[in-house]
Amino acid sequence: MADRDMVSSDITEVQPASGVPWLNIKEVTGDFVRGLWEEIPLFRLVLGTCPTLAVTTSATNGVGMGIATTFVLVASNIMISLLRKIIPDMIRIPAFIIVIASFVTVTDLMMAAFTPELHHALGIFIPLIVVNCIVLARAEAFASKNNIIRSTADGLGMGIGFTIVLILLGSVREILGNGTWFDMPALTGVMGLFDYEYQPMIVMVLPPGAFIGLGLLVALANKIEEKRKGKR
Amino acid sequence: MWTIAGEGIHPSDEKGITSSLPIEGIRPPGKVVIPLSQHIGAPCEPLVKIGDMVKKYQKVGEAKGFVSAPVHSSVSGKVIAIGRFPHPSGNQSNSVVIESDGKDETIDNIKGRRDYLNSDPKELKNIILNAGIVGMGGATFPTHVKLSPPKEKKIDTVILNGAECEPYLTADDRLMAEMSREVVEGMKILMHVMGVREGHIGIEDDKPVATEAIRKAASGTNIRVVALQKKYPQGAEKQLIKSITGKEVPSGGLPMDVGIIVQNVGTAAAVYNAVHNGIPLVERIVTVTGKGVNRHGNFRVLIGTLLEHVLSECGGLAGGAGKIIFGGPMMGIAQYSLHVPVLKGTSGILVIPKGDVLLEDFRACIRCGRCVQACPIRLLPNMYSILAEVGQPKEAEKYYVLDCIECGCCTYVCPSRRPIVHHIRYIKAEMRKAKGKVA
Amino acid sequence: MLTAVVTMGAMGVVASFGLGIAARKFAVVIDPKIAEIDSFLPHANCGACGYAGCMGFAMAVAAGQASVSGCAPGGASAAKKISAVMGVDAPEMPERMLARVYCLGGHNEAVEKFEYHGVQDCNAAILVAGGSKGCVYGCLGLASCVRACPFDAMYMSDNGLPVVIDEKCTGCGLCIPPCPKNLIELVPENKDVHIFCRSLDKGADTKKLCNVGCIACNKCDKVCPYDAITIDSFLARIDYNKCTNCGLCVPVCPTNVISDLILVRDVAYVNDDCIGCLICKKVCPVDAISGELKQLHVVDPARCIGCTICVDKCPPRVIEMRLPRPKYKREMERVTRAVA
Amino acid sequence: MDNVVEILLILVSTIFVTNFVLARFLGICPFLGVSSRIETSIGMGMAVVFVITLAGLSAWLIEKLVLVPFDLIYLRTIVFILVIATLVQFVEMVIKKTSPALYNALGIFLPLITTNCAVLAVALLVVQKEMDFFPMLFFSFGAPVGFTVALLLMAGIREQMAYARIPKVLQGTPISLITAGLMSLAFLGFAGLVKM
Amino acid sequence: MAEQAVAEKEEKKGRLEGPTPKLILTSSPHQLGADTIERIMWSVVLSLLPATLAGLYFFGWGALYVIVISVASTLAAEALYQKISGHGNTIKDGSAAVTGLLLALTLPPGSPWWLSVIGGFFAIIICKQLYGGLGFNPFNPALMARVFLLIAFPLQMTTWPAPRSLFSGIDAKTGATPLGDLQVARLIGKGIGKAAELNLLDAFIGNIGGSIGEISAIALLIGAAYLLYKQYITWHIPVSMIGTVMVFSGIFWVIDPGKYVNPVFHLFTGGLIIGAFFMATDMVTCPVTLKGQLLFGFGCGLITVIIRMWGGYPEGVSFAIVLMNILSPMIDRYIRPVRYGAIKNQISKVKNQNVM
Amino acid sequence: MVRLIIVLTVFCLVAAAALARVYDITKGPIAEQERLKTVSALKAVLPSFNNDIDKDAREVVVGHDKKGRDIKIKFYTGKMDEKQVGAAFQVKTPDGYGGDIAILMGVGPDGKLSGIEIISHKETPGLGNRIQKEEWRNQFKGRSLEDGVKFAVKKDGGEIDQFSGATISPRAVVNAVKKGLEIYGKEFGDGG
Ligand SMILES: Cc1cc2nc3c(=O)[nH]c(=O)nc-3n(C[C@H](O)[C@H](O)[C@H](O)COP(=O)(O)O)c2cc1C
Ligand SMILES: Cc1cc2nc3c(=O)[nH]c(=O)nc-3n(C[C@H](O)[C@H](O)[C@H](O)COP(=O)(O)O)c2cc1C
Ligand SMILES: Cc1cc2nc3c(=O)[nH]c(=O)nc-3n(C[C@H](O)[C@H](O)[C@H](O)COP(=O)(O)O)c2cc1C
Ligand SMILES: Cc1cc2nc3c(=O)[nH]c(=O)nc-3n(C[C@H](O)[C@H](O)[C@H](O)CO)c2cc1C
Ligand code: SF4
Ligand code: SF4
Ligand code: SF4
Ligand code: SF4
Ligand code: FES
Repeated sequence: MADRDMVSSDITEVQPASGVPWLNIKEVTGDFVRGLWEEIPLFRLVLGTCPTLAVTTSATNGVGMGIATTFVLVASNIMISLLRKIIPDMIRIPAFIIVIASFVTVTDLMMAAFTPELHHALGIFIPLIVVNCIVLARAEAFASKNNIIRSTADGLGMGIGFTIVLILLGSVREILGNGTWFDMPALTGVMGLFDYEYQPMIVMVLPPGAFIGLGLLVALANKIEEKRKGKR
Repeated sequence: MWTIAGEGIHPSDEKGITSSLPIEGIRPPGKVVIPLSQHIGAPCEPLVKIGDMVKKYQKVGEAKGFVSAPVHSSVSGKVIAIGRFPHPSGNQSNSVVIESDGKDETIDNIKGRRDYLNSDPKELKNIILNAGIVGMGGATFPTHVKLSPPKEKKIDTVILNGAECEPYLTADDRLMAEMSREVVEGMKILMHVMGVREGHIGIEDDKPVATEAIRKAASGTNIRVVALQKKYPQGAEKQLIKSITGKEVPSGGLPMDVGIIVQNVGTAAAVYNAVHNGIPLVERIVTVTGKGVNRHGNFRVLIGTLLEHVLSECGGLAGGAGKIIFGGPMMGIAQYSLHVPVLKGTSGILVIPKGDVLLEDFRACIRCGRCVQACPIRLLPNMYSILAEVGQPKEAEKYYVLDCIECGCCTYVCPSRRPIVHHIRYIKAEMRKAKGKVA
Repeated sequence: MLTAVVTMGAMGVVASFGLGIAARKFAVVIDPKIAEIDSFLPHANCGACGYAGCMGFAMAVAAGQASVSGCAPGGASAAKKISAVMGVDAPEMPERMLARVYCLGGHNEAVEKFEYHGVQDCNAAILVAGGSKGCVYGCLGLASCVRACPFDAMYMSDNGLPVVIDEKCTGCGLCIPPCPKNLIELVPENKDVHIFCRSLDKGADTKKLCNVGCIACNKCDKVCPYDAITIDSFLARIDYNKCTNCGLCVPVCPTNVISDLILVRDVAYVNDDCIGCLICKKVCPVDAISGELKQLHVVDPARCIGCTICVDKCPPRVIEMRLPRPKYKREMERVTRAVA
Repeated sequence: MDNVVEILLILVSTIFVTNFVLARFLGICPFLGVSSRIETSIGMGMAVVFVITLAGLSAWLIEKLVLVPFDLIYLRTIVFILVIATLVQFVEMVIKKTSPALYNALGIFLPLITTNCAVLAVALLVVQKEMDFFPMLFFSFGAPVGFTVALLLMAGIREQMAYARIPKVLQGTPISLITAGLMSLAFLGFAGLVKM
Repeated sequence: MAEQAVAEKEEKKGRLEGPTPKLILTSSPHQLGADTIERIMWSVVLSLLPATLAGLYFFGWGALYVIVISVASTLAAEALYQKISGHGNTIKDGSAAVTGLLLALTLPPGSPWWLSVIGGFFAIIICKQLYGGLGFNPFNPALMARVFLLIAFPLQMTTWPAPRSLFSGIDAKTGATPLGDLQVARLIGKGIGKAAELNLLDAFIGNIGGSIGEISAIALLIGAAYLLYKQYITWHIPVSMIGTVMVFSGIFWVIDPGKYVNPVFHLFTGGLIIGAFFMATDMVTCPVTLKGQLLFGFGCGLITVIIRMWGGYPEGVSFAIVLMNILSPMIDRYIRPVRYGAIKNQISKVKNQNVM
Repeated sequence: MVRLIIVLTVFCLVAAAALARVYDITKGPIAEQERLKTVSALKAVLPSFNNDIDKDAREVVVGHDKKGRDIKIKFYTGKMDEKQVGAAFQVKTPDGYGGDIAILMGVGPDGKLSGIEIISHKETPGLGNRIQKEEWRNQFKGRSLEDGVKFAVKKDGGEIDQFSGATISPRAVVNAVKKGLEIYGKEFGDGG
């Protein structure tokens, strides 16, 4: 619960708009980079867990979901940043949701039309991007308070950060659970060299593997962060 | 067999060392240190000054307040110091130091009372008060206070506690075996004072001699002797009541809430001595035992005798003293100094040589539940221990930590060697602190 | 297309109507000040302010219930920022306070009266015969205070005494209540001379139990030019309101219990404007100044103890402190360690 | 009788076999966020059951009455999410008016539910799977009950874990995820109980 | 004045001249029981010896190397983790050895070496050490590892070599476990099929297919009797668990013996005995109160029967126990002993006092 | 309040319009994708054909379920130059290890199987899911009901391989396919 309460206040320190030049390269870079480690979704902010766990049975799926989410994030960030002055505060959330849902539907239809395999693999989790907490959280905490360029950078950063984790988790699960990586024989290949048949660990592509895999990845990220902080 | 159901433990009791050794005297000490606080409740006010000459049985400290009991000199001689001296509780306490002149002159006006069963209970209570009698079973609660319950609490039963469930101790056993008449007469006085007809004396079944003696002495009275199953802590007041009457003292309540008063057998004997012979409480029987001391036995020791003296009378320490405990191994208090005096509540002195002291580091609770099953109050000791360890003592109140009687069963059985009782005492101390702050 | 637009339009109307009502009825007005105040706070959630966490404090301040300077860890800078938000004048901040532990009797100095085994916590240890320290007033060394510090500003030295890291201590005072011996106090940070002992035992007793205890010998009391030291119940105490850190009492203490936290003191230097009035020479407690009337006076740096008495007394104010040099060999662990 | 069995099977299936959290990965954020104490979990669970059952029902009705007749199936996502958001607000309003006690118990959880993906998922699933009315109803009820069961069990474990010496880097989310993983491993034992 | 001086001298003597040997002080009690973690754990190892020997007898080398590798890898995992994390050394306490041995006893004989290694590391690292080590793990490590392996490597985990036959001398050919046969029969709609032919004496002695340690009821019961005698386990969990299985399976058997097997079949097959006596009783993961343990056992039994009769897996004991592990904290929270003196009105009074 | 309604409504309207537009654009490709998917599956189980196969499909009621609803099967007929080369249809069996297995099977005019494809299943990865493997499925080519007992898994005395430790899934597939052949025979008579 507390996690959710923090969404609006803790995620980003909001710079007051006044006096800030409209385009400030350093600032924009900062917005972009922030999503890649400092506030990388899933590691720092545990949001959007469901699609992460559900679709990462393979690295490819991870990429697909990541791109779809990034697209929605960037597009809705842009749109909301554009419209932020028009939207009355009271219906802020429903308005955001409509914007987001529209982009999600667009993504959904587009994927069905042009990448049917991926669409099938990701299944119900495409429409569920609407409720992926990251998207709404960025809209609420960032896009509704910042200009288009910064919002774009932020959306892109967060989206890529999200995608990175998806790919990581997808890779771990696919390699261990199936012996392949992006559908190429990875472990099966390596073990094959030693004339040894790799036994895929099927749990890794099942729910338990997802939970445990993500848990260990987050712990690893914490460890790295701890080391990094320690050095400083 | 009368017993507490399910809970409790069976530690190896080592009573054989002293159980057949008759009560002996020891040479009187050259000096006694008489703490003004030997009981639960307010400390006494000294009645003497440095340099005063005092006689045996002379009151040297007057009770102050309702819950309090006077103290008397156990020797005749000169008051050579009044000040803070080490006390077996571990702290320092105001004490009167008397150098014995070796004459043992007693005060003159010793008046016994032969017709006590026809006396006015109020008067008897007064005698008990003035004789400085406190519970000798360990808690040293002033006996006259226990005998004066508020009017709305109707007392219908007196129980004498002869369980002596603590390992090693045999003082009560010997007392009952050798002084059964005093015990039973004391019981009669207590029953008379309280005006009750029902009386029980509970004795653990590992004391056949004592049971027989008491049974004989009590034959023809309406006092029933109850054999209890040997089990620790059979002798704890609440367990005793449950075993004998089947009643449970309500949580947070006192025995009088179920119409019962419990007294130790030694207390009964002391009451008899005070009423019948007019002699105040200045000596008691102490079991000296354990591998760390050369001579074992049950000794009649003057109150105020220093540990040092008792030990030298017992041939000194053997094998390098590790731990010296006042009381039994389960509830007794370890001493750091040989200069602490024997008190009214000191039932035993247990010396454990250095090599036998178990000092293992404790480990995480493995949730084995042994402590839960051993707890005679049916609490959750594991939770106390964990909460103390993680620094949340306040949480323990939800688990009724205040009901714990600190019997030590939980710690005894814990395979992780967790100091559960110590944790509990820490929790209780923190709670007292918090309460103090609020008030 | 048309059906889509119409349907969605209808839904929009219904939804916005519903939400409008809902939003109006249940709008929770959150004071924007709260977030702003909150952003200035250290977020240690230590609770020293008396509120439930930093957010609680921020809300209380915004509601006017708590003082803008109520956050000790935030210190003056937070108070200034908060008062700006609240539109009040920045308050006079009290001096920065630091925790000081009043016992120097560690393993090496103090006698243990028995071997303690059991729960490693001061408040648990004190239940066993009052703790194993021979001196009943001494530190038990089991780190209850250290564990209570939310800022990691304390650690236990190898000698078994808690050490405050001055740089980290925020003066929140949360280490004080856990100490069963009441050994910790908050003291203004600019106070550098302390008598780190709380023993009320008679001098002779103290001496037997601890070789750095105050034995109430009165020497410091006598030497203090500002009358800042009083001795009561066999214990010398410094009145920090009077103490000027002159350090005169430090060397006279036979048990070295008076500690000078200034490791390296400046020495006095009389510059060329000296009028030779002899006053400094007179006031110098260690006779470190020499000079004749109307002649330039000279300070012997080997003797000067850096007490600065002469500086204040010099009528033309020509004495300055400079040329640091190492002093008192008994190094205080605290500073060296704190830097590490 | 058959109907009763079918409904029972739906409940067993949604609660144990295809538990929303542990087997389907829906509602993980609140599962991780609200499971640190049993009391809060109970409140959250009740709120979720209430809202999701209603959401499933409304989605099903809208699908049958509006989207299908007007051939607007592609608007599902946006319509459903709008309905859910409104519904949650509306429910909050009604409860507040009618039962302050219930409001106090559930109030703080309601806003959290809008962005709980389990709600939208139930709405989408009941229409995607073309369920009949009663199966739909019990699916919409069983799914959040499954969520609540997982939440409560997790809360029980986490309350106990609060005293454990968990390595620092694992505290909080990581160990919760691993625990969820082990729970879901155990829940696989129910696999095959109901073949759906 | 002279008196004053004497008084002070006395005081000093009393207060300051401590006894020369420094005494040791602790809080009471000063006497402790003999049982320690080490003693309990190694006793469990000892009590598993008969079952281990039975496994070795019936399966030979195939059992031996699974046991050796399994125990070695749990010990190695424990040592490795503690080396890396730098905390403590608990190899000696025997808990890792118990985990390793129990894991081995629940694996198919002759299963590949890497199965034991993965299982051992999963049990110790993921299920135990990440939670802080002995005492903090919410799930039974050995069983969790078994479940993990079953799901990760179903093929290897369901390949059963036949035991060496005790009386006939001929190698029995069938490689399946009785419960496996039962499930196949059920799935293809043939009632109880071959399972009906199970010779109960064989099952009692251990002459059936199955995991290394689960097959010989008699060997397991000897070990269990020892643990019960030493009071390292209490009867509550085994009795309520086995009782529940017997009662429920009995009810269905009475209703339709053609479709359901008899309770004795359930008793001797599929690791019910090893589960009930050695794994459900793992103190770390079962409730602490006896009442709670009865409930826990009941739950284990019930889930076992449900999974065996209708579930997707042929045997349900492992799952039942780990599922009940999940419920353990809840049981501990809500099932508490009624403390001494908590008379009814008293309880309500006290409850009102500390609202939780 | 009014502004509120207007803004939200306008949002809805715009969103609806935009989505309708996108839908129009993607409608065609999506339908085409669906069709391609079906066709490619059909291609896998039938000999090569060149008719517009999804147009030449017909639905047949082959029975009723417990509740009395019709069970329909859609038969696709493949033709090469107007000459029928086979029919394909989907059968479903509940007897799999993990649940339903859906199989698309192609039957030649001679009543012999031209191929099968597993459309969906819930078998255990690593065990039962090997029914998806092409080598295994290929064993079905050319088989017909006339094969009698040989058309069964080896454990049941037939010729079809099973996998060690997993007989149930292959057996379920075999049985379902046989059932399908029966239905086919009933519907189409001899080569119908
Ligand atoms: C603070 C306090 C008050 C007590 N008040 C009474 C009392 O009023 N009447 C009474 O009969 N006993 C009273 N007792 C004595 C108890 O009943 C009990 O005998 C005593 O605590 C010793 O029991 P124990 O040795 O089992 O701890 C009191 C004890 C304490 C500690
Ligand atoms: C764990 C425990 C064990 C006790 N064992 C005995 C015992 O064996 N004999 C005894 O007389 N009192 C024992 N007591 C003290 C009794 O509870 C009770 O205080 C005493 O019998 C009251 O009598 P008194 O006031 O005359 O001492 C024990 C108390 C506790 C808490
Ligand atoms: C976890 C697990 C998963 C299984 N999955 C399948 C499966 O998907 N398909 C299958 O036919 N058998 C599966 N089985 C095996 C069946 O229980 C049964 O033992 C097997 O089908 C009998 O085959 P056999 O006669 O070749 O031994 C599985 C067993 C287990 C324990
Ligand atoms: C009676 C008893 C049963 C045990 N059962 C198991 C078990 O089933 N699995 C296991 O990993 N450890 C078992 N242990 C060992 C130990 O409790 C286990 O390693 C801890 O769960 C690890 O924290 C058992 C220990 C005892 C005393
Ligand atoms: S010391 Fe307290 S908690 Fe422990 S067994 Fe005795 S009564 Fe129970
Ligand atoms: S006896 Fe010790 S290890 Fe067992 S539950 Fe109690 S505290 Fe924990
Ligand atoms: S040392 Fe004491 S006063 Fe300083 S920060 Fe720590 S707890 Fe606060
Ligand atoms: S709490 Fe007090 S006694 Fe304990 S270490 Fe700190 S200063 Fe010393
Ligand atoms: S609840 Fe599912 S993504 Fe957050």
